[in-house]
Amino acid sequence: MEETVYNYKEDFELFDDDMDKYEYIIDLGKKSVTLNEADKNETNKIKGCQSSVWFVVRKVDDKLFFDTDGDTVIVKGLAFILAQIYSNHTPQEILDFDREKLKILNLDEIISPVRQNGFTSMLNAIYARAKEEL
Amino acid sequence: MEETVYNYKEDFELFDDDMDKYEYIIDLGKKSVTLNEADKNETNKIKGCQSSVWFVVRKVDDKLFFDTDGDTVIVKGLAFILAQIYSNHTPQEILDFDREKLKILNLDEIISPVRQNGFTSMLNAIYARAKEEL
Amino acid sequence: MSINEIRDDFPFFKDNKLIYLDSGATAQKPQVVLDVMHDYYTKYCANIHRAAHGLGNHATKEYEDARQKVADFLNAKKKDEIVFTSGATSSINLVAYGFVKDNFEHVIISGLEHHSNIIPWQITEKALHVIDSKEDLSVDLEHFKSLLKKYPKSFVTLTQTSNAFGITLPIKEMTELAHQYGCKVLVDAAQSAVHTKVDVQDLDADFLVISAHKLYGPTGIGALYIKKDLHELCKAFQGGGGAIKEVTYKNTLFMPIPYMYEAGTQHIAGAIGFAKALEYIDTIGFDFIQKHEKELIDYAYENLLHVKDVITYGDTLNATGNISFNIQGIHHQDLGILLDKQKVQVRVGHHCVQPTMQSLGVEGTVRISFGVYNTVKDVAVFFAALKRSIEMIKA
Amino acid sequence: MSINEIRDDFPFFKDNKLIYLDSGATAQKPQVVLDVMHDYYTKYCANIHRAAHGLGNHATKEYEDARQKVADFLNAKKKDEIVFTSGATSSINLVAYGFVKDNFEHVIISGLEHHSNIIPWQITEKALHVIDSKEDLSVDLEHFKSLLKKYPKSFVTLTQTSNAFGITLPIKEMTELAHQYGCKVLVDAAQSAVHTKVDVQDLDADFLVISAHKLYGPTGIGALYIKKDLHELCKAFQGGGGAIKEVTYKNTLFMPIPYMYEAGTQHIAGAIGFAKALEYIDTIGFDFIQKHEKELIDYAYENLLHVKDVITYGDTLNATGNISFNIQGIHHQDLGILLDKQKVQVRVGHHCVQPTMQSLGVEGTVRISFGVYNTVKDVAVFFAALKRSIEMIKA
Ligand SMILES: Cc1ncc(COP(=O)(O)O)c(C=O)c1O
Ligand SMILES: Cc1ncc(COP(=O)(O)O)c(C=O)c1O
Repeated sequence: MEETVYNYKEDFELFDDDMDKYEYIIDLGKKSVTLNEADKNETNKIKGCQSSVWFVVRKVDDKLFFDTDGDTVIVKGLAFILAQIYSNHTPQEILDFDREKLKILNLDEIISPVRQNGFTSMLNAIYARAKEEL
Repeated sequence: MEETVYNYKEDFELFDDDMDKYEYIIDLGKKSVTLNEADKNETNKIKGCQSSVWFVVRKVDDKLFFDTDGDTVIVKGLAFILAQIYSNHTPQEILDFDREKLKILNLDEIISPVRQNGFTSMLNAIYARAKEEL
Repeated sequence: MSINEIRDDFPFFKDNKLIYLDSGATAQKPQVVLDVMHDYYTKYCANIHRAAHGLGNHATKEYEDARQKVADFLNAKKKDEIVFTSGATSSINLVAYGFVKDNFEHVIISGLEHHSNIIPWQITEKALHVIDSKEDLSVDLEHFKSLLKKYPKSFVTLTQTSNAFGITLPIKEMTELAHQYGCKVLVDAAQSAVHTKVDVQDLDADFLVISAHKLYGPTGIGALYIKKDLHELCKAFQGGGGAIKEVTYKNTLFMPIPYMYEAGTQHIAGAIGFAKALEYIDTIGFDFIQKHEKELIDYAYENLLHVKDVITYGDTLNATGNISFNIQGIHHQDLGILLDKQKVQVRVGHHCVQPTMQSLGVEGTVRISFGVYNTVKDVAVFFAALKRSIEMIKA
Repeated sequence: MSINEIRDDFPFFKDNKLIYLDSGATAQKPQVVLDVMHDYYTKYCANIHRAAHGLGNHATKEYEDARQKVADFLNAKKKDEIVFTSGATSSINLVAYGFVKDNFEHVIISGLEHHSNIIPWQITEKALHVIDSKEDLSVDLEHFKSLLKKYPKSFVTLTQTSNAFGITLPIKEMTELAHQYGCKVLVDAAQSAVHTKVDVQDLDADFLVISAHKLYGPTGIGALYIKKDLHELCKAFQGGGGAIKEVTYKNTLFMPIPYMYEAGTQHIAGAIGFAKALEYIDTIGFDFIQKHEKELIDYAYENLLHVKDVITYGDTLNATGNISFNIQGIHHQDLGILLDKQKVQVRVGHHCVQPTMQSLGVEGTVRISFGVYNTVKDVAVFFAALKRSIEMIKA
């Protein structure tokens, strides 16, 4: 997971202009899978976000995979980044990974933090699901 | 009435120090008659003062005379001044006297004006009684 | 007077390079407002009404003069028709608890009300009746009449200008109608009073609410106008110091309105700043304000027409103070984020009118709202940034 | 740290030559408090919580940090136990309407309560039970116990320090007793929090209220602590924007506390200034404050003993923050006026505790109250002025 984080960090560092970073995230948002309507249900919805975001978890062998979708393309891009970081790992690996390590990406500043921090909600959801699947 | 006002104005002007003026008013308060308890009733009490003040009206021939009393000696002194100004006049004379003419004495600044202006209440009472007695 | 001169009155615009198009949420404050509050805090800071000392009298005088200023601004007959509150929301809640709760069963509102003019009626358990809006979001006056017929002697409460769509209701006409049916009327002028002259006598409002912070004034203070005739029918709401004539453990004798409704230490600095803000508006004058803001709206409207896939709501050309829109296929939150990154501050979301959004079938909109300090250039920068945002998302 | 250094922090003392002995009514404000409010108004003025733009986030962060600061100051476990209100009075009213109204029939208070802790219980029509005071004005704990026995599971609400007589109640002990009888306890720390460390966990208070303006902070803002366990039992009070998850015309889903109780635009500048005032107190520290204020009280007490015909109330020597007295045969209002003329600002009157005054058989008193900026010299000047006043009246 740490490697993926560092890869994103390198990607982000290429951008002189903040707007280019957003272009990149929007791009990721568009490229990422779109869930079918049935999966966009209350169970998969992340609570505490301003717009709607869904995380679907698949388990293949021992490993978890996250498919994400969202109403807004920027949040969707952000969700995609998280999915990339955390997918293809066992629940235990996920739980062992210190979320503080994400700080270097400053992802929480992408979607402006309002009262309920959408970014934290997504992260919480990932760790919660990993725990369930232990 | 105007003459009495001017006499007081002259008296006040003798004082260099504000405190001397208060000494004078306190003196008047002490010198002024003290009403008997029976007269200190709700009818004679002035509404809208922070402390208790009473005005008793006597009619002698055509003229009104005001006897005053109060809980606090400064207000009592102030009431006494008003009584001196307005006593010994017919109701019509009182009603004809423009209360604006008192302004030169700055009496309303003696007792600090709080929400309900005690000084105005006393004046209102005088004019109201004069009207009744017409 | 030029807009540049006006902008110079606002320190906010000296310190940063942001394009501020969110005055509908809260307006920036001119230096004079900050100065009078500073004066209170540094020169004659004291509690009011209760003190017998010079400082306290000075503060009391300024506070009561502020009340007079609000009365004059709204053309109230008497200053004791003005109660200071902590804002429009608390003004409406005061009316709900102090007047409507025990006197009415039915409350009639428009379809454009802010949450602050919906939830208090739910909390006090009134039957809520919503006037239909027409296609263009204007009120359906025929439906209003039918509600009045069905529920005469009810409480009618209406926003003068919609904070989300800039639509202005024909308040005077509606108040007259409501009175014909024995209703009492509250006017929510939180959004309108900064854009148009609000005259409580002309509107014949029974209650009217405003917030200082939307009127170039400080936070934490607002006012409630209560028509004198109704004072007798109003009951105590919050209890505390300063609001009373006499207290025993058995019983409390309240002061008359406004004091009955001003329990506890008031926002003295706020009242003083509020009055100064209203004076500031007076010196500019509504003629100037309306002419200038109309120019901004016209310019924005014209530009908006040329934005591809734009969706507007209601009669945008005649909007007061704010314009709301969406872009087909783009989430308003995405636009909000990208505009922010380009240093343009607008508001996106439901603007506290969720029921209206529901009836339009949307979750929210992008809203730009104006203060007198905004320039045509602000609007131009906004549209350039909007264009770039749309391109980024649609690319 | 010297008092002169502290005085220099307060612009009020630069601008005038008054002796201010009325901090119990409202305290003066240090420059740092005014500065942070000025910063908000000029650098990042925006509405909070609802905005998706940078300004709004900045304001929201400062506002929520202020909440954290209040929580730390009171040693609350969590910041969401702190609700911002417009002052101690509105905090108490909030508890009356949002918690006590539907859950209790009986309310027990001390004999020293401020009107703000009496009238809300009358308005919400609770049966009021008053704990006897002893000769020295301390609470009669035996009588308290008998009331608890008679009315278990009632609501107990107590001032920590009497604003009129400086008497401090054994809150911790009383709270423990009350809890044994299944009661919930509100502590009115409006007067105490500026003089002593208030720790909600140590006191085990269920609710606790404070006002910023008595804590060297701005007007129009206060806080209410609500113990987390009780959040579920609290009902919505005032409704409006910002307090909700979802609104339909049928129904409203509220946010959790504190947001449920912060409807409408909040006093953002006030919250920020409030937090700074608490920080200011922290930098001075309660050790220093208590030592210094004890010195003032001791000195005042000593002087008072030598005033002819003086009448004091309760244990003046151990008073907290304020001392009340009368002079036999002289009306307190006369003293207030004459002291004012000598540029000494004290408070005379009933101090919003009329029922207590009634039980003492007086109409009011002269009260001197202290802030950390007061000096022994202030007290000396006061006594000189008092002496002159008495002489003038008795002459
Ligand atoms: C003990 C006590 N409780 C409550 C209050 C009310 O505080 P506020 O006026 O700030 O609402 C005061 C202030 O006078 C007080 O001293
Ligand atoms: C139309 C309208 N009503 C009421 C309010 C509530 O005002 P405040 O938040 O100042 O209480 C607002 C502010 O958003 C508004 O725009």
